[in-house]
Amino acid sequence: MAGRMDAPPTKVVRLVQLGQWDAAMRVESIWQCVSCQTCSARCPKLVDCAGVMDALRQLAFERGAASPAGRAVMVFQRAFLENIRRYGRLNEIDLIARFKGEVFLKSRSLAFLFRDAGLAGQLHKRRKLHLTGEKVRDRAVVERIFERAGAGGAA
Amino acid sequence: MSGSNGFEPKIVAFVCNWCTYLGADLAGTSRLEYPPNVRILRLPCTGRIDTNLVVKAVEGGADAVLVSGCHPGDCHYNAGNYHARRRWMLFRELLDVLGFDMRRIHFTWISAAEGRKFQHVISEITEQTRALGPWRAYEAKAEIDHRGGLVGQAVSPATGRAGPAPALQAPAPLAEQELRDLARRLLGAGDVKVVIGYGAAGPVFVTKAADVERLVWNEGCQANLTTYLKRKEVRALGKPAVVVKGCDERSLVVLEKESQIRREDVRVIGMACDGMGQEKCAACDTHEPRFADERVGKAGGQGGKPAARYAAVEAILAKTPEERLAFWSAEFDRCLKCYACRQVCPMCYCERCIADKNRPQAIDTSPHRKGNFAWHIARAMHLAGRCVGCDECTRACPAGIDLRLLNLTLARAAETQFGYRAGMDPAAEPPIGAYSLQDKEEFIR
Amino acid sequence: MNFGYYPGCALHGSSDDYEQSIRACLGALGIKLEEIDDWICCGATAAHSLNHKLAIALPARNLALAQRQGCAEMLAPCPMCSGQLLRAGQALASDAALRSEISSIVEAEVNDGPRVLNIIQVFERVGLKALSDAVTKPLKDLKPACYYGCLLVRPPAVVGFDDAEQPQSMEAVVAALGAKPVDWNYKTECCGAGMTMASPETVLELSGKILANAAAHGANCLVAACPMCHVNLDMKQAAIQEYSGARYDLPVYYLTDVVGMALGLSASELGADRHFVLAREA
Amino acid sequence: MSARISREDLRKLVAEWLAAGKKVFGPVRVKAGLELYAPLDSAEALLLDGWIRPANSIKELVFPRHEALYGYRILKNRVELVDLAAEIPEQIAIGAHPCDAAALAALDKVFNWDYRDEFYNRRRAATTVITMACAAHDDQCFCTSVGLGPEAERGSDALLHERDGGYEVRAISEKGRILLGGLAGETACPTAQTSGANTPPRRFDSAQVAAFAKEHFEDPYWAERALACLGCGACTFTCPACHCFDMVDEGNGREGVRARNWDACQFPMFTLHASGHNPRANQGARQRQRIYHKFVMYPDKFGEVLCTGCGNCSRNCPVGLGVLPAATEIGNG
Amino acid sequence: MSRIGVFVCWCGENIARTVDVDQVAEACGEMPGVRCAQNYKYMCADPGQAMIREKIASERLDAVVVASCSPHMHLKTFRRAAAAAGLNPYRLEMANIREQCSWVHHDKDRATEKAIGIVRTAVAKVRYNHALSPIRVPMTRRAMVIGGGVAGIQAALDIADAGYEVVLVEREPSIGGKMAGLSETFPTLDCSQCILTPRMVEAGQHPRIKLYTYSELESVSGFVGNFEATIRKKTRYVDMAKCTGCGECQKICPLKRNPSEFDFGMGMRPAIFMPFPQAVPARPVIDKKVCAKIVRNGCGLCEKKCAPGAINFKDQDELATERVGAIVVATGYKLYSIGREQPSAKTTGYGEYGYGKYKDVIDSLQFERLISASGPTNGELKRPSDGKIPQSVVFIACVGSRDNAKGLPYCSKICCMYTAKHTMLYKHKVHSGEAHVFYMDIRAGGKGYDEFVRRAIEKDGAKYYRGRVSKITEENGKLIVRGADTLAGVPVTVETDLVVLASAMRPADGVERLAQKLNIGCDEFGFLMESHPKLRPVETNTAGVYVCGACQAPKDIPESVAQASAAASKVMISFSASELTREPEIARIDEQTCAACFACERTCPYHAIERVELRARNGDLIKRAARVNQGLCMGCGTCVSVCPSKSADSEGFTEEEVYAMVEALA
Repeated sequence: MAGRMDAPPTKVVRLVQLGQWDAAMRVESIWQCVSCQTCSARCPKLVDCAGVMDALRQLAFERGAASPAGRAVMVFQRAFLENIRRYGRLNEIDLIARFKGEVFLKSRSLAFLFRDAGLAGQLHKRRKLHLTGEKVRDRAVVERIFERAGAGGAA
Repeated sequence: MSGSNGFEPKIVAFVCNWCTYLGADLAGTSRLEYPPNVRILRLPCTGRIDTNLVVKAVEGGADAVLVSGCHPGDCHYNAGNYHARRRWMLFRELLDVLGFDMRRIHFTWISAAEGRKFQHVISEITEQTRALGPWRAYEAKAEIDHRGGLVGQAVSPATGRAGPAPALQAPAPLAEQELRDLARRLLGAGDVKVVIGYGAAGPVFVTKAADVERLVWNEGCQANLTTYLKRKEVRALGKPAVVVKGCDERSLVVLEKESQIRREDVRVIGMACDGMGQEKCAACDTHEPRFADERVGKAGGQGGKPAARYAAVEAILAKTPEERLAFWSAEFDRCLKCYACRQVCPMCYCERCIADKNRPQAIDTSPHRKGNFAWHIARAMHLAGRCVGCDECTRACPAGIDLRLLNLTLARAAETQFGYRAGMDPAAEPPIGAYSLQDKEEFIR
Repeated sequence: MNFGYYPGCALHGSSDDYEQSIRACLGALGIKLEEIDDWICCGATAAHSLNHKLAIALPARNLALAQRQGCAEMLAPCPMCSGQLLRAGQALASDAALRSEISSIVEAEVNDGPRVLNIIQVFERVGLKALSDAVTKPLKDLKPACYYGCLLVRPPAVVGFDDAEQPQSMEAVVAALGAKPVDWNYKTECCGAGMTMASPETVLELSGKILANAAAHGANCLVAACPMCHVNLDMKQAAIQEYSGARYDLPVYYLTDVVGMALGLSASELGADRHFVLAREA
Repeated sequence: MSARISREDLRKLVAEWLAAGKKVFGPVRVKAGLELYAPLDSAEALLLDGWIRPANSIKELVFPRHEALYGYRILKNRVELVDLAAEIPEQIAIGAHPCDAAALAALDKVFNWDYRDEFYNRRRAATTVITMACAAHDDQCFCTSVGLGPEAERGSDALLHERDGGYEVRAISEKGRILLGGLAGETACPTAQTSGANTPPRRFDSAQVAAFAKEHFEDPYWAERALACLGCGACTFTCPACHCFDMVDEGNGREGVRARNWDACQFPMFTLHASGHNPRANQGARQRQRIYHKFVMYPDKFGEVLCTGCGNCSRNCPVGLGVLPAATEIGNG
Repeated sequence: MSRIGVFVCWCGENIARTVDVDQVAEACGEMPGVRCAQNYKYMCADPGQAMIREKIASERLDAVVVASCSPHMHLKTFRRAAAAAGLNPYRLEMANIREQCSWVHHDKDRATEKAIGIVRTAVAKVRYNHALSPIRVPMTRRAMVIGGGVAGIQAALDIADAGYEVVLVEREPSIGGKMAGLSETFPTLDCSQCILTPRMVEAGQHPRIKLYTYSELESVSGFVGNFEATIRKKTRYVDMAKCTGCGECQKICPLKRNPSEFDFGMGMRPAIFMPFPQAVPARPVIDKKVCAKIVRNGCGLCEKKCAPGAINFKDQDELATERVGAIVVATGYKLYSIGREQPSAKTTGYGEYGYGKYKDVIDSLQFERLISASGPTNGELKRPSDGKIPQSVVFIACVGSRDNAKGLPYCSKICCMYTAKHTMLYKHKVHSGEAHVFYMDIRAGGKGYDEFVRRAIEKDGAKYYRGRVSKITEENGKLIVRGADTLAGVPVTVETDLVVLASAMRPADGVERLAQKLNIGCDEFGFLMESHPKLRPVETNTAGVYVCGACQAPKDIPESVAQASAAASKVMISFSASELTREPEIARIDEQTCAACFACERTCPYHAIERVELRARNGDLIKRAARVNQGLCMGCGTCVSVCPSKSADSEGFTEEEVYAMVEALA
């Protein structure tokens, strides 16, 4: 991934070493990181680069400092968590609807809204489209877990 | 200059020749002033500084003791300080349970370059001790909480001193018959010359197949018979078979490790046991013998609660140091120096006990309080990492001193600090005689 | 042989073909799966990106449920899930304070959770020899590129499985089926994973490279063990081909598909007929 | 004519003695299952029932386990002795058993035979022994086999008999009379003269024990009998009549004390010569010595056995040995 | 009663200013056992010493205490003076009233009181001091050197040239070590073999060097001055005496394609082989794992061909015994073997570089052989896979070194230099080629070293990237190296023909076992421990055993050679007398009271405890006991502390002495 990044992981880690948190959390790379863990696995000095990326994303999320391009990622992940908070398990249709809807509201991009829409039919054909997602029985406990973990208002 | 009360503490410092002594010399060459209350005793290495010496200094009226040597990795003799560190860890646990004032026993690493550190350490210890006042370690009022005491005392039915707690489950008569048959077979075949077992009134030494009916197996079989393996009168009888329970068997592991027996020279008859109603039985996890050559019976009971193994230690640690010292003073004041604890212990096999060595007399022979503290401290330290918890010392003590608590203290330290339980794993390295670079030293300045 | 079973959201969602495959294949091997009752989502990337505590709490809840259910070993076929479960388990094992905090958060005592297994480890439990003996239709013509992706082997400290850089365990399984795995270079490269939705171009580019390398090394299919990888390589294959202009038409199987086929199960029994790229009839 | 005292009054009496600065020793319960003779810090501590026999004896009153005899100072080229003699306060043993009291009579002979031991005698003179006749016995009691009984008077200054929730009190010696004054009667309690449930059966004939010991001095019996013996001093130290001691100097090179401590014939070191030779080379010889001393040597010299049948040696032996099992074996013909 | 003399020193004003020396002397005069107590201005000066000697004679003193400075300052001085007066020197003690009293206190009364206390402890102790005599240990003036690389050869030649016999043990068939296989050496680029082979020949022919090649140390017993080494001579199947080294056997051997150990698998050798043409001794050895005669009783051509009849298939391992007084360990290093074997189980080593998978990914020593004029390609650089001359080579530094995650945290020290050398040698051979270097830092401390690296970059045009390589893949015969250029902040991909990994240096195989045999220490990576990193860099904590070369830490040739000469000179110092005198202040064990628990044996840092059996005249075993080996014991006294019966005691600090001191404080 590093090739596509505005700042390679070394630079992100360097910023963190220097305590320049604000700069670090505004770097695009943290949103491009796909958490493949390769950097962590290869670092000779045991730096958990992927973990650093996680931490920065979390920081950016808390401070509302996500870069413009990172917003989509963030919106998706927030939608994901909200989805789990509500159902306990992932409800794909609901997730996609919320995600697309939210991005559309912000970007007004119809192309984005309908991209992949063609897949729906194909998924349906393959019996992979589940319009009613699963829910766990004890949803209240999920709600409480989110509450206690400080993620009550996940979305 | 001196405190308002005019009290000048006496500080005894045991230091190694190569680091701390030179550090003290450097403080001198650098003219770094410190209070003159300290007396420095030079030994080659912290490895040489026996814990008995510290006790002797306290007996002699030291108000605080410092033991100091080379930093880890700097020992002139490679590893003397590592060995010392490990002993100190155990020693401190013991003194703490005895209620000694731990604010007066100090350990440091001071290198030859740390004259300033030496100055600071001595100044601090002197001031701190001045504030504490004189150390009256042996003047505590002997006190025992009569309402139940600290730990209940289960007393042997063999000695009849008190009614024992009932055994968890009466040993099966079947096992007794099986044991006798086995003994008859072993003696008859000439495999062994003597079977050391339990009799109706105490240990019996069966040398003839015809006498096997003398062997019993009942809830009175508390003794750890492995102690007889050290006695020359018994050794003279020829190859023994010894009847053990799972707990007693652990002493064989230690004895073999310490070259006292060769396993092939002893036939071990292991008795499955559901408990003999002793305190130790509550936390027993060795109902079944593990290493025995012959096994008799099968334990029906369930395992003890290992969590409760050290409950007694934790109970006494919940008391204040003053209460602990008062308790032990009362306990030791009853000590007669009859040495039943030593004689009955399978691990006390020295031909000449340190208590019987009189040049020098490291431990006063008199059964007064100092002499009794010194004896029981030395004994506990000698059993550190070796005691298998058979509690024979407690059972044998005619004065009812709670000796098991001392041994448990160090067994607990050995398990928590070094992950070692004596006699459990023949392959495990005993904690004394070994060391680890990772040994804890947060108590060392 | 019994295992606890944590399917995870994907296998109960659009990747239910994977679950179908797992159940059919393991069933044929006589393995029983005991699904964790009322399991919840592991939190996936979103939790560990956004809330560290949640990233431990969600898997911890599942570990606690599994423990309550008395299961000693638990299959979590999705590497994302198994990674999250393993990571949480390790964090809890090493920190008593955290353990008590999380226990109260998730309203269940977490002590020694079950050992979490991936699908390859389940086959290793069966034994390659036993597996090979059970084969009725050796897959002689199959030249798969075994694709591990990221999370099956990384981070090594968490998953502790196979060699993180040159893994061989999946090859060993398919070889036991009579197939001839190809040696290739991209078996642990990332497919784009969680970016399927958020950054589709990333997926097209990364997954494209994987398909290209597999094809270049003579593979006639890919074998994967991750629902997300499967989505990116299979469902998106058409888009990838459009994006890159190359044609691969490589069927992407789950590991359980190929094992099942070798055991004589049909594609429809395994759900392999529900993939996007279907095998050309030989 | 005997007198009676209630339990309450007995405690009151003890409290008076304590208040008067007298040292009072009596049975106390140290912990569950362990009774010892010990100094009473209050009259309430005195244990009046629920026990058979304390695990120690009252010999400590007159022959302490550790006694500093005198001090010394080392000067440049000579040694100076320091008198440590302190006033011995009046001390009273109350509730001791006849087997304890009788032992004091035996010790009196040892410490006043060829040499009058001033340390012993000072303590003995200050001591009054108020014995309590036994109300019960256990399997280890055998006073009747050594010429004593649950109401024996030897060594006692006064004797209490438990009766009807109180005690019959009888003075035996002048000391007892002085201490108890009008409380004590002069005659034996007639009702207590019977050998009832408190009397242990006769287990052996001590003359036969002596005869066997003399005739079988070199017999392998002793070695076999002693196999279980571990060589500790539990038997001798808890025996009311054993009285061997060791002399030690304790000090620091400049000053110190010379003291005597109890010693035990069961210790291998007891007879170890400086040369390394040990005339009692094995535990059999040491066990034999204990029987021999009690049943042969002491009687030869003083005309009575040095055993009062209290059974403490067997009770305290960790391995079930002691006088009783041995004497039962050899003292029944 | 003792007759102790106490001598209180003023040290000019140093002591007398703060301590009332008259009062001290007076107080000492009253202490038990003190015969006379005097004070004097400078006890260490001649008149002071004369006073001590005079009093020892006139007062017939049997012990002396000098109250002055630290024993570390003058104990030897005063003990010599006492000895001169006929008093056993160990009957003299010092009381340190200067460094530990007058110099650190101001209050004269209290300082004086403390000084009296200090002297009192010394007086109490000296009463019990034993009269001791130095322990004399015979010195076998003969050395053993383990390892025949450049360090071992240097040490052996130095010691032999000084006139002592040397036993040189090498486990490979030839001496020469790693250096014999190197191409050229930095920073001078002189030919490695050209400088080493003459030294090898010299060692091989030296009248005082006894060579054991293809041999390993089996065991060592004894102690300094008196080691007995057992050496296993491995089966060679060639009679060294009969063989002329003609080489006919190698020519006729049909099994020629066995990977050459000397070439690190880059070349092939027959089943009967000399590792390289200049081998010393120039005698072949048969590889029993491949030889057809040995494996399946076939072939036997060499035996038939050998004119002198030197081939002996019945040959067996032999054990030889050598008595030596000193041992030098020079076992050298090996490389971190990427992807195959790791220093600890928790590391997984560099699968991403494809070493062992891609033939054209090789390590630095393999590259040395490929580029060496005497190598398998005769100096022509051909890559292993297809023999093509690589037009581009990527060098990766720090493979294993400085890698906490999957390698070793330490710096291997020489890789920066040899990598620069490699780029130069490559560029000199393939002028049009491109040399790429990925590095973390350049460490080139040394004479002419940094200049050398700059030359590689500036003159020979090697491209240096500061960054790590993430992954290497192979595509169509090219290696795709993906890495980072952290200075530019961009990822870099290089298509190349050959990759050379500068693998970390690790101690040679089996060094831990060897260390155990010799009772010397290893650090956590297996490098042998020196006694002191600065002041005793070639000594170990076992007297008489020395270390040099890369077995102690990564180092280059000049350093190894310098250290070898240092070790040799230490050996020669110990050989300067026929007896070794050791301080008698060591441990002893009372065998009568010893309970034979051997706690001391487990604890002794010097393995100085021996087990002995005490037997009666008729041979019956009386008892077992521990005994101190006087040659090994260093006198730390750790055994005393662990001895439950205190049967162990330490001379100079006996239990009696120490307790007397503690009691004197009461």
